[in-house]
Amino acid sequence: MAETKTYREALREGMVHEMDQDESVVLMGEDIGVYGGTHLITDGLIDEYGPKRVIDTPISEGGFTGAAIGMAMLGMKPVVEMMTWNFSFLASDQIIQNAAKVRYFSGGQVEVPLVIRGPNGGGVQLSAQHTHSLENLYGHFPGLKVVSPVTPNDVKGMMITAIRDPNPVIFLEAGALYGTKGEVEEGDNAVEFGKARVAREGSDVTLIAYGRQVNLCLRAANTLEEEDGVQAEVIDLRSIRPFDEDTLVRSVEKTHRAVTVQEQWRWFGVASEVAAIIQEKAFDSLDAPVQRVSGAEVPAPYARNLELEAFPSEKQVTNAARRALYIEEK
Amino acid sequence: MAETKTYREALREGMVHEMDQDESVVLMGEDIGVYGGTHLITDGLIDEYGPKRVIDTPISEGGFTGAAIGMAMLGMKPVVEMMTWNFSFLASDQIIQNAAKVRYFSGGQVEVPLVIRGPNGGGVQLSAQHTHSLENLYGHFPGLKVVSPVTPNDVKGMMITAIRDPNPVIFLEAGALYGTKGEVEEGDNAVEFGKARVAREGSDVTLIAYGRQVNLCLRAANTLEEEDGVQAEVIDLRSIRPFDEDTLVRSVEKTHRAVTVQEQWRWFGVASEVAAIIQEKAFDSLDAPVQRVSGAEVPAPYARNLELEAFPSEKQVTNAARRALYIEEK
Amino acid sequence: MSAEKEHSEHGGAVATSSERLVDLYKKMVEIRAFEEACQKGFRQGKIGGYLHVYIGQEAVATGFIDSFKEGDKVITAYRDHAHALLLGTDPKEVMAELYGKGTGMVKGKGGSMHLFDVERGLMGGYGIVGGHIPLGVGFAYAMRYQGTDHITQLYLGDGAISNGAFHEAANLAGLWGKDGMCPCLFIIENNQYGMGTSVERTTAMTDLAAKFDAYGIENEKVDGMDIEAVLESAGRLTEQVRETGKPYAIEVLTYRTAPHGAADFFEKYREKEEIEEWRKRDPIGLLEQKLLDNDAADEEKIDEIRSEAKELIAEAVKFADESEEPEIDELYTDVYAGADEYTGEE
Amino acid sequence: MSAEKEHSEHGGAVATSSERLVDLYKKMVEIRAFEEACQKGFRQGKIGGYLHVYIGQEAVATGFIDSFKEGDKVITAYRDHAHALLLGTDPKEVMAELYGKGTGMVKGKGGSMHLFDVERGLMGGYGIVGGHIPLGVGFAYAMRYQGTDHITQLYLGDGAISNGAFHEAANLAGLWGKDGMCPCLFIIENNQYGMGTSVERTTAMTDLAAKFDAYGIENEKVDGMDIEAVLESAGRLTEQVRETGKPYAIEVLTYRTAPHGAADFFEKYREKEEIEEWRKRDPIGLLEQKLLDNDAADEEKIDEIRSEAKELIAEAVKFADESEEPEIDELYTDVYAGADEYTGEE
Ligand SMILES: Cc1ncc(C[n+]2csc(CCOP(=O)(O)OP(=O)(O)O)c2C)c(N)n1
Ligand SMILES: Cc1ncc(C[n+]2csc(CCOP(=O)(O)OP(=O)(O)O)c2C)c(N)n1
Ligand SMILES: [Mg+2]
Ligand SMILES: [Mg+2]
Repeated sequence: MAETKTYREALREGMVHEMDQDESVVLMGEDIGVYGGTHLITDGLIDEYGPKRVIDTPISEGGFTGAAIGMAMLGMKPVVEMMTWNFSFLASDQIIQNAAKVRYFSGGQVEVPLVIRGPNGGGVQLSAQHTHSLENLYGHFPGLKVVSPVTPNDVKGMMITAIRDPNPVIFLEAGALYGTKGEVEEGDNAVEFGKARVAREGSDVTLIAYGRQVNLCLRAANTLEEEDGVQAEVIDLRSIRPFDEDTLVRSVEKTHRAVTVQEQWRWFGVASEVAAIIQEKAFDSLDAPVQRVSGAEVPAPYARNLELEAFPSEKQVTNAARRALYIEEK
Repeated sequence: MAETKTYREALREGMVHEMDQDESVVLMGEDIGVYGGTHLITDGLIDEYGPKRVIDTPISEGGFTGAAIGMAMLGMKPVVEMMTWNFSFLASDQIIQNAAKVRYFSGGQVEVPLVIRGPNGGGVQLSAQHTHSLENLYGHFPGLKVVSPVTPNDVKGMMITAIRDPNPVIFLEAGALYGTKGEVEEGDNAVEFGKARVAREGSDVTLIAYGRQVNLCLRAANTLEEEDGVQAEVIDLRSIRPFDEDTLVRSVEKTHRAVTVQEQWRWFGVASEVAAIIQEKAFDSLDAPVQRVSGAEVPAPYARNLELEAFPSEKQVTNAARRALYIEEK
Repeated sequence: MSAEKEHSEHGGAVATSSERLVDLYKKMVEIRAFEEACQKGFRQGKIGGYLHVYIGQEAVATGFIDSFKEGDKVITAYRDHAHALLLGTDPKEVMAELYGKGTGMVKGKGGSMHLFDVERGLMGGYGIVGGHIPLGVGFAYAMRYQGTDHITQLYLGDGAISNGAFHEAANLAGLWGKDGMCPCLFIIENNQYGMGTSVERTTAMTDLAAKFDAYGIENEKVDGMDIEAVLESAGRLTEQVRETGKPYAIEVLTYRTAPHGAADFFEKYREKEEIEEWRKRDPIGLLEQKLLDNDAADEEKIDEIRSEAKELIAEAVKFADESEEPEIDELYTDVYAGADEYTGEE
Repeated sequence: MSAEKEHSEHGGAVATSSERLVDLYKKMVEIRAFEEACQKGFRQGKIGGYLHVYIGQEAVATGFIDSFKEGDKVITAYRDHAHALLLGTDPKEVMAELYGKGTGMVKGKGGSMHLFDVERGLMGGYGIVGGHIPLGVGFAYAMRYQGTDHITQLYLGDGAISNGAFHEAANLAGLWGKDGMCPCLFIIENNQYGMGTSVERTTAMTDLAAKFDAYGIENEKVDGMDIEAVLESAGRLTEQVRETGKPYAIEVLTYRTAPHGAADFFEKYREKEEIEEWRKRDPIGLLEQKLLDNDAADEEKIDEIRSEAKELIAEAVKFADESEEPEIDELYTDVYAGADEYTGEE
C-alpha cells in the first residue's frame, strides 16, 4: 500500500509512527510546538502529545542539543529540530565533542540515541548566513551517522530508522522540497542506512548525488538521453555516513565514467570523496576523470540571478557528463 | 642570515615582528598574558606590550572570537589564540558565519584582517575531545584562508603573511612540534600563501602532506630509498586554502604515482581532495590510484598503544607508496 | 538628526520641542510606509528570502539614533530597515537591496537581513540570532583602543538573550568596561516574542534588564512606545557611555504588531485581542495624538507628512523595481579582500 | 555513604556525629593520597595527557556525594577523580585508567578527563569547559520524564560560568524547573581560578551564586573548606531539589593548592603567600584538627587512617602498573552502538 504524500507529510509521519510506539521519543526545538514549527513539520503535535513530549525551547541551539544528548544518555530518544542547519554551528561542539564521542570515551558505557533533523541546503534567496550544505562537515566525524533523503518515501523510512538507531543521526532534509510529492508506503517502511539507491538505470555514465541534486541529475539524465542519446545511471547516495561504496563502484565498472554533483562547496566536499573512492576502487574501469559539479566558491548571494548562478545547474551536469564522455559540451 | 630556532620561538618572532611595526596588531586569548600562554608562545609579551595589546579573555571562545571580528572590521588586526583548535567548535559560528562572510554580505564594505591561531592535531594522549585536525572543516568555507606550516621558518614567515592579510586566516600550528628546531631567516621572511613546498625531490612517487605528517613522509621517503631504492618526492602543501594544485600536478606528471597523508579522518578530508584533484588534472599521467593514508576512524583514544595505532605510521606510508608502485608491502 | 535636544538637570524626561517631535514623527511615518511597501513587495514576489518588518517598534530606533553622533556604530540583527533609514541611507538603496538589485546598498548580495552602510555607521544587519552581539562589543573596544570617543549602539531582541553569544559578549563588555574600554549601549528591543515564543516561555526570569546584573553592567527600562521617554533615555545614556567607556543596558518595552516574518501568517501563538490592545499604544498613533493635543501639528500637517512619506517610498519602490539585477560577475567579487580576490578556483 | 545524618529543624548546620566525621575524613585522606600518587605517576611518565588533581578541594565532592542516593547522577568536568572514588569505583580501576590500561574504568580509552561509572551514577568526566552542563540538565529532565525522583549533581568550575554553554543550560534549567522538570543541583566549585585567570579577571560581577538569579534559580554559598558546612548544605539542598524538581545553585568557595594541571609548573598568576594562606584552611587539616579537638579521633587513629589510605592507593598503583595495555582491537570498538559497530571503513 502506498499513497501520494508530500515530503513534509511523510517526514512527520515517520516521527509520529515512532512516537506512537515509544514513549521515550520526544521532540525538541525552537517554535516546534505552539508556533507549529517554522516549516510546519510538527504542526499540531503539541496538542496531541503535550508539552512534555513536544518541547519548545529558547534560542539556544548548543544548550538544548546538549540537553537532548543528556536525555539520550539516559535512554530517552529525542528528535531535535535544528530550525535550519545553518544554526547548527552553535551546537557543533555538543554534536561533535559529546554526541559523537561520549560512547567512545566512556568505554562503551553509554549510547546516544539521538536524531537531529532540519532543512539543509539553499535555494530560496536566504543569502549567506542561511544557506549551507553541511553533509561533509558532519560526515567527517566518526560516531555520527549522516543521512540525506530526497524522496518522500525515504524521508519517512529513514526517519523511522534514525529514531531506532542507538547512535546520533544527523538527518539532513531537502528543505527546498518539503512541498514535493511522491508515493509513500503505509506503516513501517524503515529504510536501512548505508545503501545507495539506483534512481535511474543507465549504461554510459554514472551521475552521483544526494538530496535535491538527485532530482537535478534525473533531469540531466533525461536531457542527455534526448540530446545526446546517452544513457545515464543516477545514484542517490541517501546516506553519507555510513557510505555505500559498493553500489558506486559497481555502477562505474559498468559505465566507466562518473559525474558527482553537490550543492555544497567543492573543497573537501562529498564529491571529492566520491572521486577519491572511484579512482581508488575502480581505477582500471575509469575511462575519464571523475567530474565534479559543486556550488560556486562564494558565500550564498541574495539576488535571484546570482543565487541561480551559484548553485549547480542542469547544464553544468550535462556538460560534465559530456566531458566524461569526451563529447562536445553544449 | 638564518639562525636555528624552535618552532615556538619562530612563531612568536613572527607575531612580535608585526606587533612592532603595527600598533593595530593585538593578541587575544585565554591565559596568553599573566599565565604566559598554555604553550608559552606568548610568554612575557604582556609585560612588553601591556594588557591592552595582550588581552587575557574569559573561557568564551565564541564571544572573544566574535569581538575580535568586530575589532578587525574597524581596522584592528587581532591575532586570536585558540588554546587548542579543539575548542574552536564553540567559535565556529563566529568564524564561519561572520568572519568568512561579512565581507560578502556587506557588499565588500568591510574587511576582516584577523588571524586565529593555535595547535592543531594530536599525538600526546589528550584523547577524544582534545585531538582534532580541522583543516578540511575550515578549508571548506570560502572567505577563509587556512594554512598549516610545519617548519620553524615557515611558521614565522606565514604568521607575518597571515597578519598582513586583509582576510581571516585560520592558522593551524603543528602543536606536537613546538619544541622542534630549524633554520629561521632573520627579519621579514614573509612566506606567500598558496605555494606548496617541495620538501624532498624524487622521481618515483609523490608523497603529499602538510603539518607534522610532512616529517613522517620525509622519514618514509628515506626508508623507501634505503629499503626499496625508490626515490620519493615529498610535497608540503603548507596552505590548504588557497591551494597549490600546480605543484602537485607537476610532480605527479613526473612520478606518475601519489600517496597523500593526513592525520585527520579519511572522509571528506584533505587527502580526498588531493586524490580528486590528481585524478582530475593528471588522469593520463597516473599509473596507479592515488593512495590515501589517514587517521583511524575512531575518536582519539587515550592509551598510548591505541593512540599510536590511530595515527598514520611510517609503515602505512611506505606501504601505501609500495602499493602505488605495485611492489610488495612490508 | 539635527534638532536641538533639551535635557532636564536631573536627567528626567522633559517636554521635547514641537519642531523636533514633528521631525521624529515624520521619520517614524516614513519607516512605517517603507515597511508596508516591503510587505507588499513580498506578497508580489518582488522581495525574496526572509523579510522582517519593524511595524510597532518604530519609536525605539528612532529615539536612539536621534542621539547617534558621527563615528558611532550601529549594529543589529535582521530587523534592520529602520536603522538604515534613520542613519540616512537613501530609501531607494534600501529598497533596491530588498529587491535584489545591483543598486542595492550591498549590491543585492545581502538582502533584507544584511543591510550595511559603513560610511554612515551602520555595521550591519545579521541573521544568526545573537551572533552580532560579540561584534558590537569588539567595535566598542576598538574605538577606545583607537583613541576616539565613539560608542556602539547594539540592538538585540528579547529572544537573543537566551543565546550563549549574548552571555559571553555581555560578560566581556562588563569586564572591559572596568577599564573604560567598552563604550557599548545595549538596546534590548523587547517586543515580547522571539518568533512565536513569548518571553515567559523563553526564560524563568523575565526581567531582561536585570539580566545584565550578572555582568556588572548597569541597566534600566523604558517604555518603547513613548518616543519622548525613549529620547530621554537615549540622550542621557549615550552620553554616559561615551564619557565613561562603560557599557550600559536598556530594556525597551515594545511590541511588533506585524507578524514575525513576512511568511508567518498564522500567529497561533498570540491572541488577536492582544495585538489590538497594543495597537492602541502604537508609537506613531501616540505621538500623533500628542502633536494634535499640543497643537504641534494639525490634521493638515499630519496628512502632508503622511502623503510625503508615501511618495518618498513610492519613489524608492519605483527605483528598486526599475533597477537592474547585479551583473553576474558580481557573484565572485567581495569574497576576499586584497589584490588576489581568490575565489577558491585556481 | 551509609553514616547517619543529623539535620536541625531549621536546616542549619549542626554538629555531625563523630563516627561520620571520621568516615568522611578517611575518604578525603584517600582522595588526597590518590591525587598525590597521580602527580608522581605523571612525573614518572606513567600517566600521559592532561592531569588535573583535586588537592585542596576534597571537602566539596566528599560533602555533596554524601547526600547522593542510588539512581542519582553525577556529572563534572575533567577534575573528576574524587567523584569516581566517592561513588565507589575501585581505586584500582581509576588508577588503571590514568595509566592507560585495559583494566581502567573506561578501558584506557578516556584517561584522567573522562572517568565514567554509569552503574554507580558517574556520568562522566568531560574535557570541554562548560560542555557538560547541558548534559546534566538533560539528565534531570529525563529522570523526571521517566517518573523517578532522582537528581543530577552537576559540578562546574568558576571558569565555566563565562561560557555560553553554562548560560544556555542554566536558562533551560530555570525554565523546566517551573514545571518541576529539572531536579538539578548546580555545584559551583569556585576554586578562584580557571587555569591562570582569577575570577576577578574573568567577570566584572564575581558573585557566582547570584549569577543564577538571571535564570530564576535559587542560590546560596557555602564555605567549601568546612566539611560540616558542606554536608549541611548538601543534605538540605539535595532533598529540596528532589522534592520540588526545581534546580538550585550553590557556590562552594574553595581553593586548589595544587597547580591547575600537572604540566603547569610556573604559577606566575598567584603568589606563593596566597597558596600558603589557603593551606592553613586545607579541608583535611581543618577536619583533622576538629577530630582531635573533639576527641573524635586521636593521633593514633589519624595515623592509622593515613597509612591505610597510602596502602590502598599503593595497591591501586601496583594494579595499574602491572595491568596490560588495552588490546589493540579495542581501538575500533565503542565507536557505534548496535549490531553494526560501523567504523567508517566499509
Ligand atoms: C541562532 C539562530 N537560531 C534561530 C534562528 C531563527 N530565528 C530567526 S528570528 C528568531 C526570533 C528572534 O527573536 P528576537 O531576538 O526576540 O528578535 P525579534 O524577531 O523579536 O526582533 C529566530 C528563532 C536564527 N536566525 N538564529
Ligand atoms: C572550551 C574550553 N576552553 C578552554 C579549555 C582549556 N581549559 C582547560 S581547564 C580550563 C580552566 C577551567 O577553569 P574552571 O572552570 O574554574 O575549573 P578548574 O580547573 O578550576 O577546576 C581551561 C581554560 C577547555 N578545556 N575548554
Ligand atoms: Mg523579540
Ligand atoms: Mg576554577
